[in-house]
Amino acid sequence: MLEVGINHYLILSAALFCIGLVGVLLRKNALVILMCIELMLNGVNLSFVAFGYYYSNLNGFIIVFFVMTVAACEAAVGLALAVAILKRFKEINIKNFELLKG
Amino acid sequence: MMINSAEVLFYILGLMTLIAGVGVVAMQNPIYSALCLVMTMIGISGLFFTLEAYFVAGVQLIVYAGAVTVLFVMVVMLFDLRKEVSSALGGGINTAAKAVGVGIILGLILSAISLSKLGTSTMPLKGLGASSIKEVAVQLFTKYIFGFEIISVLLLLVVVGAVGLARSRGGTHA
Amino acid sequence: MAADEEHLLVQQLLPVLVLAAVVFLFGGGLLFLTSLVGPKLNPNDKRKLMPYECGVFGQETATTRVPVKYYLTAIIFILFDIEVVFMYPWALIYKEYLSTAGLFLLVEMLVFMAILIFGFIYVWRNRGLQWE
Amino acid sequence: MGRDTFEITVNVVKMLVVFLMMVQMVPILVWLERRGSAFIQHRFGPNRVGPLGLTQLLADAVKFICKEEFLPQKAVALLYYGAPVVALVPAALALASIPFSTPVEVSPFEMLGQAWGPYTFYIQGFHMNVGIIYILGVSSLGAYSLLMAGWGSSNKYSLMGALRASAQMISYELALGLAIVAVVLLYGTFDLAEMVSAQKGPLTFHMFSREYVVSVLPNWGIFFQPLGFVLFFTSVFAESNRLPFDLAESEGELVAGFHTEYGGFKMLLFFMGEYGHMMVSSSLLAIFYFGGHHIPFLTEASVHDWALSLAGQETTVASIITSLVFLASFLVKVALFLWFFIWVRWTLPRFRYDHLMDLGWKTMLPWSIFNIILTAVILFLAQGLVL
Repeated sequence: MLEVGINHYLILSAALFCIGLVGVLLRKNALVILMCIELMLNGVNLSFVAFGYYYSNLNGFIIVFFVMTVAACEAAVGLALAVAILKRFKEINIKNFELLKG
Repeated sequence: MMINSAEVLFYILGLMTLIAGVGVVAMQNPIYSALCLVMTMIGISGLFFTLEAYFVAGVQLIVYAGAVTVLFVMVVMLFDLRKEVSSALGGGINTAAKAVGVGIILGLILSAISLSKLGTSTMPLKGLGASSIKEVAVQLFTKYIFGFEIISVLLLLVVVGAVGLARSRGGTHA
Repeated sequence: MAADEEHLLVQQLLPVLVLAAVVFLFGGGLLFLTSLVGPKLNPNDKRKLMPYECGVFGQETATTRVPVKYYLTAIIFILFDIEVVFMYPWALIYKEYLSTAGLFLLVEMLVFMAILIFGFIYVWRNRGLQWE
Repeated sequence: MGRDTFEITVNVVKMLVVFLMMVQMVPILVWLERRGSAFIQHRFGPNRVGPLGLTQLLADAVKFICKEEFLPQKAVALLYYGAPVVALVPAALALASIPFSTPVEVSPFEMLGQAWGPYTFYIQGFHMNVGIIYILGVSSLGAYSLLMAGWGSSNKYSLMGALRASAQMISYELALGLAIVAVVLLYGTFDLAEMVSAQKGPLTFHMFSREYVVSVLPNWGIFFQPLGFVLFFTSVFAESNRLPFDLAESEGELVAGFHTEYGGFKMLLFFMGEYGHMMVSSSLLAIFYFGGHHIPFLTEASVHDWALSLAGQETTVASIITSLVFLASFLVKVALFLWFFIWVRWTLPRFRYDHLMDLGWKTMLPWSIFNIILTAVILFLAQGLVL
């Protein structure tokens, strides 16, 4: 079996990030796009923690808390926006976000 | 144990995380996307655990799996979204171009990883151990004190914004 | 990875995964087995298969118009949950550093809390916490 | 999970025993609940099948197993069948990390022509150094089974029940988390076993660098956190969705809440999850506020000495006896709390939904923040007042 090192974690994190990116670019549902952004942020968090562990540097662990907080705030505001859009247009396609004035 | 169990754990959790991550993007129904997202969060929490970030793993479960994703699932369930399956994916040449672009980014990241000298590091320089939790806390409240305090301001702003948005026109029912 | 560390890690994480697998197998297996024992359902029994509606035939689907208050509750919960999460590491080290940096830690957390209590009062005053 | 075959086997068996204990407690608790409610309401309760109606449990089990398998027409099969299984997971995973008693020390011995040991076995499913964070994280997954059940059965009563239940759960999770912050402040650790060992001996506290000992009281957390205890106790009631907080299944409004469409064995799995949750809550109450496995006025050393004299100086046997004594003490405490759960359920009427949410957000939340500030300030003023 292959010995697991920092590379394995980094590749996994890059894969998660790119899966999230594909979702953000291709999906039309605003809610799913928000989910994919969470996925990207999680991929980044994984690489932070992996660097922190393999280089014995706790900054990598601490930055994750801040990323998590910002991600949670983004989800809260994003969902509030999505629901406002939903109320207005009765569907949640990303195209509805193109209007500058409601 | 005969086999190195830490590696088995990495492969099991990594596979689970990846499959669930693909599920988030590929599932047509947003409800399944949200449930796949829960699996991803749990898998990543397990991966944090294998990296000895015990407290981070716990927080990942509490904040992401226990709060953020519950909100996603709740919103998807509140507003019946089954009917808009047709608009799930865009189509045509645009889609292909985007996919190729993401492929190029992934290739760049992967080649950067393999070209760098990181590959030699399969062992932490020195073990962080279980005492790392207290060390993390001490650094968070001394070195990162500004970030910590500014987080409360961010949360305050988001509370104001979310309440304002949710209470805007359209009444109390959606 | 050193033998001791790996021991610690495996002591903690592997049993969790094993137990989770056991629980899933237990629940799923018993559900499957009991489905073999009981009487079989008549698939044409429309009255039994429809969503429960006090005995009359249902007319609308499950999700119609639902109050916004539930998801507003969830949003406010997330924000205060993060506040609570930041308090855990503080509580963990507070006693240990009480004699050296007690006042610093106390004031730091009081400032953090004060800003969030301000947000809490805002939500309260703006009827964000109204359930009727 | 262990260094050799013996240790791995014991650890796996231990874990399975804790899980099966949770599953097995359900019929006993159901019997207790029915007899208890009958006692409170001057009825007889189940008394036909077996002595005191005890074998009613077996009859119920057979009934549950023989029910017709049923999938409502519009239900989503994966979510509908998945929800009861998922309901078991948080309670089972949390219960396995609860320390029940003192560890068993096994001195080296020979078996099958091989030398084994020495070993130390903790009387818990597995040991977690971030125990309380882990339990909080795992229990926060509880909302999914409700939401899956509510949405999966495509019934508006189920969905409304699930939304109410999960909104209620997350509301009280805040007060619960803040009560636990105060507990962590008090003990300065996330490890449940360390919390228990901090509560041994008579009530001891430091004030203004003098030590005071109150020898008539045990050194339990309740004396340092009375307000925290009340807040925690109320929150776990609300978290377990039982009367007086069972708005999720208030019969007059929502038929039966999120499990309206469930019957037979699937229903039983939900019950297992609910009673498992009660067991976890009761254990946490005992560990945080009532000294875990400690018996007032008895030290671990004295019990061990007594066990040694009983076992004829066999240290392994003595260790097992000691562990069993303290296990009994812990289980008595848990049983008292479980009885309290049942007692309250059949005594108090149900809240109205807005009263319930107001209690959670406008009463419990400010009080728990006040509790934390109070604890921190007292700790600071007395410079290590407690323990």
